[in-house]
Amino acid sequence: MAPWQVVGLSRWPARRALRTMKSTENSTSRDSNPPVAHRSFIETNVTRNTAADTSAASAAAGTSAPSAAEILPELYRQMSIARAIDREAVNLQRTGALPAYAPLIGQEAAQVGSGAAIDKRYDFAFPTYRELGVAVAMGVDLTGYMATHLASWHGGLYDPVASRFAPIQAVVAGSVLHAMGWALGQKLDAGLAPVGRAPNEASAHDSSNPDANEPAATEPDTSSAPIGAAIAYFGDGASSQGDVHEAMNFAGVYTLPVVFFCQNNGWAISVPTENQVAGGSVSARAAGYGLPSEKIDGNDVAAVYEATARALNRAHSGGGATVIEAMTYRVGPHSTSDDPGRYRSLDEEQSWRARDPLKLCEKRLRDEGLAGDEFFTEAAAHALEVSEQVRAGILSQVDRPMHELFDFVYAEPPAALLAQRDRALEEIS
Amino acid sequence: MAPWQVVGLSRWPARRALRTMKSTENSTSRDSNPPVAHRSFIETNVTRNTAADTSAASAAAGTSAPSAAEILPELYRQMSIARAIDREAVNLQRTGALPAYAPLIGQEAAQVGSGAAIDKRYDFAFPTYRELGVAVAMGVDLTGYMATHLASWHGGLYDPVASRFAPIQAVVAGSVLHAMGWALGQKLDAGLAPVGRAPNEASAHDSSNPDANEPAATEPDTSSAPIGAAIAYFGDGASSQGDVHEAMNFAGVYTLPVVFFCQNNGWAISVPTENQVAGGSVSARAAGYGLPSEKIDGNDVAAVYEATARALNRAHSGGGATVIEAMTYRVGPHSTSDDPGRYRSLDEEQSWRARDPLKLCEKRLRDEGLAGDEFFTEAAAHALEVSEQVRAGILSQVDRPMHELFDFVYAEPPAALLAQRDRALEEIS
Amino acid sequence: MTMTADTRPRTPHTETRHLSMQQALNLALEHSLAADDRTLIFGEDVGRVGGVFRVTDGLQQKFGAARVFDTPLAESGIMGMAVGLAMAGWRPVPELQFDGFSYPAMNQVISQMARMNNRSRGTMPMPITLRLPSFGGIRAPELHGESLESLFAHVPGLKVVSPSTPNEAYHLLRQAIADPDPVVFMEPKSRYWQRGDVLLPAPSDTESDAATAEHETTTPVGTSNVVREGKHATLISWGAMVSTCLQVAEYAAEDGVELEVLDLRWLKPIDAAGIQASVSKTRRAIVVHEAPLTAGLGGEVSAIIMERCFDALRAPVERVTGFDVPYPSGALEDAYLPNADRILNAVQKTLEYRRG
Amino acid sequence: MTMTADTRPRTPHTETRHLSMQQALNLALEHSLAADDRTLIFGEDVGRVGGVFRVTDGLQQKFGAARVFDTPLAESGIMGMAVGLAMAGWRPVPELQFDGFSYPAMNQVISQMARMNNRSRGTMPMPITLRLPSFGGIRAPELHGESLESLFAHVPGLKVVSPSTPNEAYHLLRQAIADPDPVVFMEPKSRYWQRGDVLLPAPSDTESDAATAEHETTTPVGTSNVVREGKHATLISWGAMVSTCLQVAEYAAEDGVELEVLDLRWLKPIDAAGIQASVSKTRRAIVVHEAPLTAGLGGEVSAIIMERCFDALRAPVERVTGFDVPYPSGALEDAYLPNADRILNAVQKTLEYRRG
Ligand SMILES: Cc1ncc(C[n+]2csc(CCOP(=O)(O)OP(=O)(O)O)c2C)c(N)n1
Ligand SMILES: Cc1ncc(C[n+]2csc(CCOP(=O)(O)OP(=O)(O)O)c2C)c(N)n1
Ligand SMILES: [Mg+2]
Ligand SMILES: [Mg+2]
Repeated sequence: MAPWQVVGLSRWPARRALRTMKSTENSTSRDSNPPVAHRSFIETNVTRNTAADTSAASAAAGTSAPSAAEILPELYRQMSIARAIDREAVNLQRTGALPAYAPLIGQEAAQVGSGAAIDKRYDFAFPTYRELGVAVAMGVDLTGYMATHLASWHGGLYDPVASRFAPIQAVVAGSVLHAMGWALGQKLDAGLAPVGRAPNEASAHDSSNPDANEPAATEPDTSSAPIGAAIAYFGDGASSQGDVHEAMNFAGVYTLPVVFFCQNNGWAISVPTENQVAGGSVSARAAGYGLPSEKIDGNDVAAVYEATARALNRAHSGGGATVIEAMTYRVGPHSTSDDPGRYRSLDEEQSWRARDPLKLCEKRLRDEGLAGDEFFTEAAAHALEVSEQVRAGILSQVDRPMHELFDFVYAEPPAALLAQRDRALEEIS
Repeated sequence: MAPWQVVGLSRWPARRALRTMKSTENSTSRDSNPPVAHRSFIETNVTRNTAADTSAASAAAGTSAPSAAEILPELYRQMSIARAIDREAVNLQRTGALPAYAPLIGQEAAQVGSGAAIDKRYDFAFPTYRELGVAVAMGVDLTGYMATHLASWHGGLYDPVASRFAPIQAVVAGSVLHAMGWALGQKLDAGLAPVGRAPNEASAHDSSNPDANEPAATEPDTSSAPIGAAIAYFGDGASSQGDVHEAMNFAGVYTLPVVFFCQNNGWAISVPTENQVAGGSVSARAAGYGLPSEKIDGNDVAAVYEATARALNRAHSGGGATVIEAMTYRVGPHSTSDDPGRYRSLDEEQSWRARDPLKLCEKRLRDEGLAGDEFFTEAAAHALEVSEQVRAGILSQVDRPMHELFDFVYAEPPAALLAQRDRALEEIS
Repeated sequence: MTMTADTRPRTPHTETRHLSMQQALNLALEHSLAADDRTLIFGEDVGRVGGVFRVTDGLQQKFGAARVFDTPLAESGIMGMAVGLAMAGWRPVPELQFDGFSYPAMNQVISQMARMNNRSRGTMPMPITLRLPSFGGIRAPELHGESLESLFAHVPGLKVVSPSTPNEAYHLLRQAIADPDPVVFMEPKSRYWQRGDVLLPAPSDTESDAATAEHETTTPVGTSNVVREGKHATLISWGAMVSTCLQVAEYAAEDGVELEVLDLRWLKPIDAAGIQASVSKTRRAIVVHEAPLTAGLGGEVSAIIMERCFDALRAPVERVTGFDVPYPSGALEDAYLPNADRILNAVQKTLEYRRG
Repeated sequence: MTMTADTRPRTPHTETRHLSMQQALNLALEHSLAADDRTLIFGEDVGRVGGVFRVTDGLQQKFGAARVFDTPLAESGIMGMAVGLAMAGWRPVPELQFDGFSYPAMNQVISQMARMNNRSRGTMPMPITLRLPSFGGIRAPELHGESLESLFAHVPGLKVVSPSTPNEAYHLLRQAIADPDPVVFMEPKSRYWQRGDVLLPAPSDTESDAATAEHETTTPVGTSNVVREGKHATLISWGAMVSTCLQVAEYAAEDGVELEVLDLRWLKPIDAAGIQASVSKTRRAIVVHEAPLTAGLGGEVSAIIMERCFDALRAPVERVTGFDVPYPSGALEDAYLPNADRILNAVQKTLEYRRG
């Protein structure tokens, strides 16, 4: 019996079939490349939740995800996959197949742990350019994911709506506000106004000015469905951007279901956290907005999973936003064109390699008797298999047809642009 | 003997002569309008500091301003002047002489108290559009100040360099970063690098990469001159802007001599602080940047003066930035085109009128025997006199000549612009 | 490609009302909120107080604080929030209080709102209408008089429109809100209080999308409007400058010069065919805008005429624009803004032009 | 009005070095830092690591962390800080890491840096040079390939320049830094590694302002550069597209068509007289840029030619530009960028044009 079967997860197949994610109707065909997605824990989780407990009360309480210990083997498997694909991508960049790549090595726990806590029925993730591990955990089509690094399509070729994983974002901190806005949308969907008021609360207006009276906000929805939550990924460097401040402030004023998930990986390209984050801690900012926060060990996948689940749960049940700062380390270069030797010491890198998230997880699995050699062999083989599929997917991706330059700029393209397209197609192809 | 002579300030004339502020060489002529500036405490203060104690040690310790009790009568006089001009400006707007005006009524203590603590030898103020009281306290040419509301010149017609008072800023939070940058300039002037390192501290670089070694920053200047400080004015509304966050973060990372002076006057046009500032307090944000902060009674002019002096002192001696939140109230409308009756209650306004900063100051002066009827009569008469001079200055301001459209756009205007100017002058005048 | 709303009244319309542009815009917002309950209005001071220009007056009272609400004072936040709301399937109509305060939001406008449909390959359309009180002429403080149409028109993914009358304001705003793409809606603030007849759809139709759907064929997005016919030269303009151009046409008519006045309305897409039709006829053109000359939209219009009317053209296209200087304080506003005299000078120059 | 530095070598220059543009820029920064100790360099990753393109390589080592330093990751903060430093009498040379990341800084660039001299009536000049790696062509991630010259050129108070060769890069950067006004310096990142001869001032002069002062008369700010003479048509371009145009001129020459190639260099102020001189001679013009067509600077150039060469012109000015779409991913980059074929097509169209 495989060790993870010990914790009652035997209905997960030992070997995951690579799953084809169906594109939605309005997404475009992706030519000859079959999508590759690791079958994520979450989807299984969703199924389980639904099967095990469909009572409204349970749903209202938010996530009823399994405990971290229960799913630790699965988290390990996902981290292995993320790492294997990451390694493959670095190799592909060296051989020239990818123009550039931003490695995640060292951050597998922060990404897989948080991604695994996301409930795709309700939640939506807003990634940066380095969230491969989240994509793995959420079951995003990984060839479509890698398309952004392959320079096929800015933002990727997966379906962001169906994947609950926004297009890959190149602007540092650019999507943190989107997460906040999306979260407001969920609150509105629940029938709540941004600034909540009890239905019959007296108006604050001057009673001498009857015109100024404003009706009470829509009565809060009393159904027990959880409010969907947005999870915004950003780095220590991104925390310096004004947009992060504006997003946290809006989220506080409006009590929005957002998880601000900062991966503090020690560096923003060549700038260390101490020269980036005044006061030294991103999570310490939260108190200034009246928000709860957690500073966690970002290399402990169980800790990350649990903290994220707690924060999502708070959001689902109307408790508003949370700031999580996952302390981790970017073991590799910023990107394949970066040389960390120019700005940091090998010692520092080595000391973090000792805290490798996969090794830490493996140790716990072994120490607690949750997994043994057989499991790790299988996990490694599975990771290799997935990464080879992704590699094959990358290598077989076809060029984008020229008309795609024009196809998606507008939902209703102006005639002038269509004319420009037609002229261009004539002239160039 | 006038009451303020009791506290040893008898060398200040009981009646201040209206002083003409000399423009610097490169500022333009201001036609026929003589500048009007209340002779500020600060300039007297500067004289006094210099006369009383010129030792380097004392200078290094930063401001050696008089105590608030000593100068309370003077602060009262300045608040009276600010209020009188404010009232005059509202009247002038009603009669059509000013197109619009943003009243300061209610905020005299926050503005005069902070402005009086500024040491113009070292410090520089960065105002918004509502800092008349600071301008009074700093001795800015008040007709030139009002020129911005008169729609003569965006930014005002005083000399910002000589006045140590930046051009009036229309962009909410726009100048907070300038204060931070100006403060960095002072730190650099003192021979310090932005991120301070002890001269012989070992390089953090990978020793395997000799190229990466970087020399230590310039050795800190050991002279005892205070580091000049910037004081950035902004409102509760402005605190929502990303620029305020970026400024505080930079100031923290670089340990910059800045005082972030927030006048929390309860409202940003129609939006109350509770719907603006998540967590409810701007000063509470400071901790997140590792900065000290003070939340003070903004209607207590002595408290404001003292807190500002403390913060400036900290900045002068290398201690970095401070956030001050002066709790006050915008008793009037946002501007002359605003109608507060549409969004707030008369009760609220009345309750703040009871905490009128001038009345509070008067009470203390009388209670402590620092001033009596004679003083208040004289102060009122003086305020009226100054406000009438400002009024006369405003009413006699001449139109701006058309060539000024072009004169200051560049320090070295391109030939194309000069040609455009010449054509325009020909065609239009 | 389907077209959205018509800016001209459909038949039968049952109501004509005499409204200021501010009132017409307010009514368009009310009807749009009623027509689609995913439509949201937000921005600084748009809720309780109804906006500094009162364009959103009464809407929070009518539709509640979940449809119309105040935001904190942060323009990047407002536009980033709009993008997120659109990603969640809402139809946001944010207001930025003044033209000059769109600068802090530029990143969210250009790199996010304008590109999300493209980035997501059409799965995340951005039916956002950014309402932006625009242009000068009201003796306002600094940065309250900017003309940003050229900047926005250059951004792929945006549509840009500016109304010149209350009727245009009503119909173009409804059209912009109904459009599935991000539209920058530039309101000529100096015209807010000018009144005119507004032809409204039948009251029974105002609350349904069907009311706007029927307008689709006559005035699609990107159509300009000949507001006065003429034959000697074409004045091309938009926003507040249209009424100045109409005034100039009156003056010129006194001297027997018949000027055609073309209200471009849509600044992206620009109606190149409409420009061509008019200038092919009049053979002379003057483009008028408030924005500075260099890299202003007048250059684009001039280039379009170059490309489409080269043979017809009898004189170089004249540009009468703001100068290459920051928008000035009230004291110099009249000197800055194109006025009748400057436009008439250009008309005369154009008419008198003879090939050398 | 005095002019600042010359972009052409002064006589006597004693040194010619074969450098990449990246090296030439690095040397210009070094010499500018040496010439004026109020000059500061800062930005994301410009210090320790010497910039992501290594343009500031070694400068922190040479001048210390008080002259060359890293900032937190906040573009508005960087440009706002630059404004404050200039107010305090410093000469800031900030770098924004990529064109597309100037959007978050637009408010500080447009409403502050570009206006402070005017707002302060000349008492607070802004001798800031914003270094902006620009344009496409390197298969980079999203928002790393923007062409923002039209946007910046529209802003009163800014000057805008882009070099096309290592030699131009050296001299224009020194000139920009010496200039008392804010200059947006657009570095064509696809040309960073292209090499060319750089004519340097005598080594003894590099550290003094006198070295640049002597250059003042020959190539003032706003002067374009005829990089190839011809007589049948003029190709007008700037930045990375200049070498594409030179390539086109080679091809055309094989067929006996002599194209003049004008490197505009300064995009604000634009050298209208230089354009006029060339097009009056060749009577035909094609303007080439990477930015999207609509409201791009090509329109401005076309309008200038309309205004100044109307009689001389034998065919409408052609614009060969990027399309009105977001700058694409590497896969479609070649399709997006103007290439030799598209330019040659336009040349042919221009040459074959006959009045109808
Ligand atoms: C607005 C913006 N500015 C600059 C960049 C260039 N850039 C890309 S990644 C990066 C560092 C980001 O650091 P951090 O937020 O800590 O994320 P990490 O790379 O460590 O994952 C920078 C400066 C960018 N992409 N966007
Ligand atoms: C960037 C920007 N956005 C919007 C405005 C319009 N506006 C002017 S004052 C103001 C409210 C400012 O509130 P606060 O910062 O509290 O200052 P107060 O007016 O209370 O002194 C607003 C929204 C502006 N001037 N600048
Ligand atoms: Mg980081
Ligand atoms: Mg306020």
